[in-house]
Amino acid sequence: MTDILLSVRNLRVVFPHRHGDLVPIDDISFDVKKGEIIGFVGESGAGKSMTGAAIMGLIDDPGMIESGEIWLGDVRIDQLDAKRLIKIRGKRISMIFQDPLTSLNPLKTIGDQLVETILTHLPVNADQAKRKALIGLEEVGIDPGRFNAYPHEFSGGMRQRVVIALALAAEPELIIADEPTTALDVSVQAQVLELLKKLCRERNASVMLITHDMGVIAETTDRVAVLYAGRLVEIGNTASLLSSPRHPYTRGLIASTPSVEHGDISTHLYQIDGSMPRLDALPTGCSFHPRCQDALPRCRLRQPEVINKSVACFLYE
Amino acid sequence: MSKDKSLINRFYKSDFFYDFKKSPVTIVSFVVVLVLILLAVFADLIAPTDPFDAKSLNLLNGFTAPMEPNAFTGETFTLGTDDQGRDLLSAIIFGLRVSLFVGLTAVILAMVLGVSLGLLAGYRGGWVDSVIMRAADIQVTFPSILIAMLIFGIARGLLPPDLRDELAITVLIIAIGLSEWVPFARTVRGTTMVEKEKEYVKAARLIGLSGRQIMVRHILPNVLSPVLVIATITLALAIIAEATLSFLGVGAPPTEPSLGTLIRIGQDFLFSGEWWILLFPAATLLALALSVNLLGDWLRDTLNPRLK
Amino acid sequence: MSKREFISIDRLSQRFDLSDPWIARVISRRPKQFLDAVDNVSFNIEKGKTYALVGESGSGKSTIALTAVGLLRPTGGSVLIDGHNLYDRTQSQLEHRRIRRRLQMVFQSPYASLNPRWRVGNILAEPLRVFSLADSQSAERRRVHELLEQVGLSISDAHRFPHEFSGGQRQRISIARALASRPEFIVCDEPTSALDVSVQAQVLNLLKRLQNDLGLTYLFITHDLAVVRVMAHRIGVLKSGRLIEEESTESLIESPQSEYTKMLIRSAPRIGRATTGTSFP
Amino acid sequence: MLLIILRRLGQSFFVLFLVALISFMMFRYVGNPVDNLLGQEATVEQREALIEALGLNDPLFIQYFDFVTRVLQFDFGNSYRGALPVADMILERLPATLELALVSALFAMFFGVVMGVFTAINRRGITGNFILSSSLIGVSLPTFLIGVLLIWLFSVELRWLPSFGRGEVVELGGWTTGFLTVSGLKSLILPGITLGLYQMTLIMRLTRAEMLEVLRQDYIKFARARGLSERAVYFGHALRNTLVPVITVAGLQLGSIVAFAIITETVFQWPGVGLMFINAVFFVDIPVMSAYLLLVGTLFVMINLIVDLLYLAIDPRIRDGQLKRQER
Repeated sequence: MTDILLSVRNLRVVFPHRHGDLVPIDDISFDVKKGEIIGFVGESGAGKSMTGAAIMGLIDDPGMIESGEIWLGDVRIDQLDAKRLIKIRGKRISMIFQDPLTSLNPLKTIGDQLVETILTHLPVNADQAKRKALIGLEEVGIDPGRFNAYPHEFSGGMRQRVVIALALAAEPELIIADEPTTALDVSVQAQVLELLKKLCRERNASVMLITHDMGVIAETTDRVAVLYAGRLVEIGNTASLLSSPRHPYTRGLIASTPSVEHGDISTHLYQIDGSMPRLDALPTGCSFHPRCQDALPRCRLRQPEVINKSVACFLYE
Repeated sequence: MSKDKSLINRFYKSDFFYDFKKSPVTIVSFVVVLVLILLAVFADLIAPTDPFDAKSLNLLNGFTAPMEPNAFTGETFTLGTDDQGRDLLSAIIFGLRVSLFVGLTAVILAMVLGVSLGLLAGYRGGWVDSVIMRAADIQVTFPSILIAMLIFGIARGLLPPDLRDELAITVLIIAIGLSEWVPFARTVRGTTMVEKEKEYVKAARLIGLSGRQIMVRHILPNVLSPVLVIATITLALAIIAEATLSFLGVGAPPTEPSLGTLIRIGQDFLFSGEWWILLFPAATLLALALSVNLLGDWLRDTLNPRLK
Repeated sequence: MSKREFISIDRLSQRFDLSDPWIARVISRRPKQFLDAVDNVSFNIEKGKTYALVGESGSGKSTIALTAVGLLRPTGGSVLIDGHNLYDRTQSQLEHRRIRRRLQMVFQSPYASLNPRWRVGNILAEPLRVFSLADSQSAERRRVHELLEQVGLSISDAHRFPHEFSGGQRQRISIARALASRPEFIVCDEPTSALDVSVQAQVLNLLKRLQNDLGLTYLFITHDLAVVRVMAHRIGVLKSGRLIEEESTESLIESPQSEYTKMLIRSAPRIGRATTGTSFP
Repeated sequence: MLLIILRRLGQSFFVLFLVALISFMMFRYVGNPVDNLLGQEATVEQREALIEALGLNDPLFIQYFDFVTRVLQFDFGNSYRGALPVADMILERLPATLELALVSALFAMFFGVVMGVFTAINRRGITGNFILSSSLIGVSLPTFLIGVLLIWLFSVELRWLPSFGRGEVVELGGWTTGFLTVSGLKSLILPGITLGLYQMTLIMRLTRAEMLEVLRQDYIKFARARGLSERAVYFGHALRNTLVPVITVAGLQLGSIVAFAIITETVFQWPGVGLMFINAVFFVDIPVMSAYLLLVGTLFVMINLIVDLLYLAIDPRIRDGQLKRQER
């Protein structure tokens, strides 16, 4: 299996807490293939951002990876020491955060931040780094003449382009984009996603796109993983998963998303009652069973496993 | 009442109490502060002698070392005596009372002033805000100890000499209180400006509540936790300021010696070998200030979980 | 104007003065600078209907929302509620109170819209007390319970604090508070944009049910055209403070006239467009 | 940019105007200048002559104007005690205070920032936590007590350093300095530490808090995610952003060192302006008090101005006047 870039096996992240441990990620496994765009969708608190942070080794204190393995190619990266982790971060895996306003150091010019990143990872001298930085800016559609501008001199969409240029500067193989367009207007969002997609396809880089928006998933990704309360509930090819979702949660999620294409004032939206449980009050068995219309008696007792690398639900056993 | 019970229950279950139990340093400092406050409140009952009663003083008892019988009278004093033969333990307990009383009242004064002005500045904005905050800006450029000294000096100039000693404590309280209102006002203003933009305040305006009602009923409860933290830290500052002023001779009068006054007296004897006259009051002052500071530090960390 | 026009926004303008202080202007020789957050906007809402204002950030939609409920005096134009001018300075205190009772608002953030130090029961009872709508403690309690049930919460929730609820539940409390004074007109300012999709549907359905049951009139502010499609009778598209297009929902979305509206509809992400599977083996 | 500087200058003048007003009010209304100058036994004629000479019958506005004019000519009147010109007293004592303040400020700034950064980076380390806990003792110990204890230890018990005074000083064109003699330098050590210790703990705690706050920001996370080394993250990104707020507060703290010197000067019998002031407060010597207030006020305003300009140099957002209205 040489076309697999990243492989996550039975990942479990734990935050020690006085009323017992909180488990924001529980037993998640998936692969990212070379060059694909894989989406991670779920509600806030489902564990999608935490998955990205775990891969980057950026989980906040006091959280930690309790068990599981993360492999990048043939390197296991979940247990690396700080020194070797730095060789991976930015060089082989890079990350884009939600808020372009706070992602950039306000006291340094965008040029400085780009050059600094390039010099850290690539064997080039300062001149070459600057030349590379200018090309990088041009690629994301920013006038290279603004090399010496500070972040606050850009609009939100432009700033996110700078962030993308920074993330791509060292030509990483995988980019984790955590809600990269949530803070932007719809029209800007479309452009930024298109840009990200184009640049990654050109470099044959893989993207993990973390979002809560099914529409963004549909328009951008090749495959999609659906998370619920820290568990992977369904994963598959985007087109087929969206057209024929299997897990009751995925079905509900898609059905309850209003569409600009149909419906009118008399439309009653499909709704999933209740809300996702908090991490300190997870139900027994399948976390979704209290909200599930098709729940079986055993759903309350046991956690369903992911079957055939596709869906975690007893209905499909 | 069931409501009271639930309040106590909520307290026991709260993170606040949990954090408290988990921090031995905090428990110790809390106990120290509590004991010192009790000593101060019940000074008349606890202190072995009345240090202000000139009749009970025996000059022969002067400079008695702690726990050693006096060479002339054979009396023993737990913490020794000063040059006047005054029992140091009693002097410390009564000094503690003066220090704590001045500190607490000064903080309350500063708090009432600062919170009201801060709320007003934050909620009203515009020129009200400008005037109050400029005044604060100007005042903080001058250290509070200097402000306190100036107020003290001015008050001495305005008061007739025979009233100076009598009103010294009041002047001290006002001087320290007026010099410490700025941190309260700044914090409350900042929080108020954040809170007033929140939608629950808009909802309150929507049903036509007046600015005063919104400030007192809606915003005030939400700014209290930072105020508590500042009050604690300011208490330590006020106690130290009082000691400093008294040490410099411009604070508590000799008739009502505070811990600072005692240290000033003891300073001269430290170098000649009578260490206890300085060290015991100093240790008490340090224990008090340190415990209050530790409590303040803990409070800040607990009420502001991001800093943990 | 026909009688059915319950809310009438007439040539509304909101101009903010962003100029530097005069001394700075003198030095830099710059004229005064103004921002026209809302520029000459007029529209009407029929009783019992929903009018949606759609726009991106900075379009002025939230400014109009605040103006429409009486929280922000406009610099030009008027807001008429059932024939009463909301910003008429000659009105008596009593008249003003009477109009206020009939307007309410549901806010965007489920976190900031409820006072964290107040119990839910008190939050819901406050409008009742201010407008003297309950003669006794027990009447007040009955009304609070009624409100909780109306939005799908339970009576025991009155004793709890906001932080004990999920985002969706909090938004229900916010709606219950808006209903407390029995208003006729409610401005909903992005009421679901901070919620997760599965909860958004619950809140939207609730708002629709309440409109049917109570005959409420809504001004619905949002950036999400998909939400508008199922919520609004009429839509106005705002851009930089101007109303650039206004139509009934269906005709606006199916056959938009302005380029801007077309662009907005085009860039709205949609699930049905999942075609990338073919481009990748 | 020019605008901001101008505005700051305007504010500074306003503050000075206010300080002068307070000084004037003190001068005019606290106590009775006539009584103070002549004593109780003066005749009515003498009193009236003095009132006329002092211009106390003029309108207040004129009096204030006269006051400011005199102050600008460095004329603060005569001390009530000793009847020396206040300006001379200040000039004679100012070098002592300024040298002491400079030494303490450098001490506080250097160790404060270094230890603050150290404790922020080694948040879980034992050394870091030890420094942090001891710093609380530093905040809880009143300055005068620190001084007394230092004297006891290093002067009385160990006899290493002098316990009072400036030691030998060298005169350099009207300025007396202790920097050029061994005994002068030795005399500076204890008072310098005493005065600087409290400021140092404050600066250290502030630096630590700001650094921790900065380390939580997204751009630090993003810098880490780009694989920058810890060194680059801490010193290339975090330190600079930490120093912006630290400089403001530390600057003001350092300004207050001059005023805090009152205490240290009392303990060490340091012949500076602070010692002069405390005596003035004690004897209600209003001209000295108001002159001191003006002096310290001017000093603070100047420090404030310098801090503001430094701020402008560091933060590009302020340079563009954009910090207030950030777009979202």
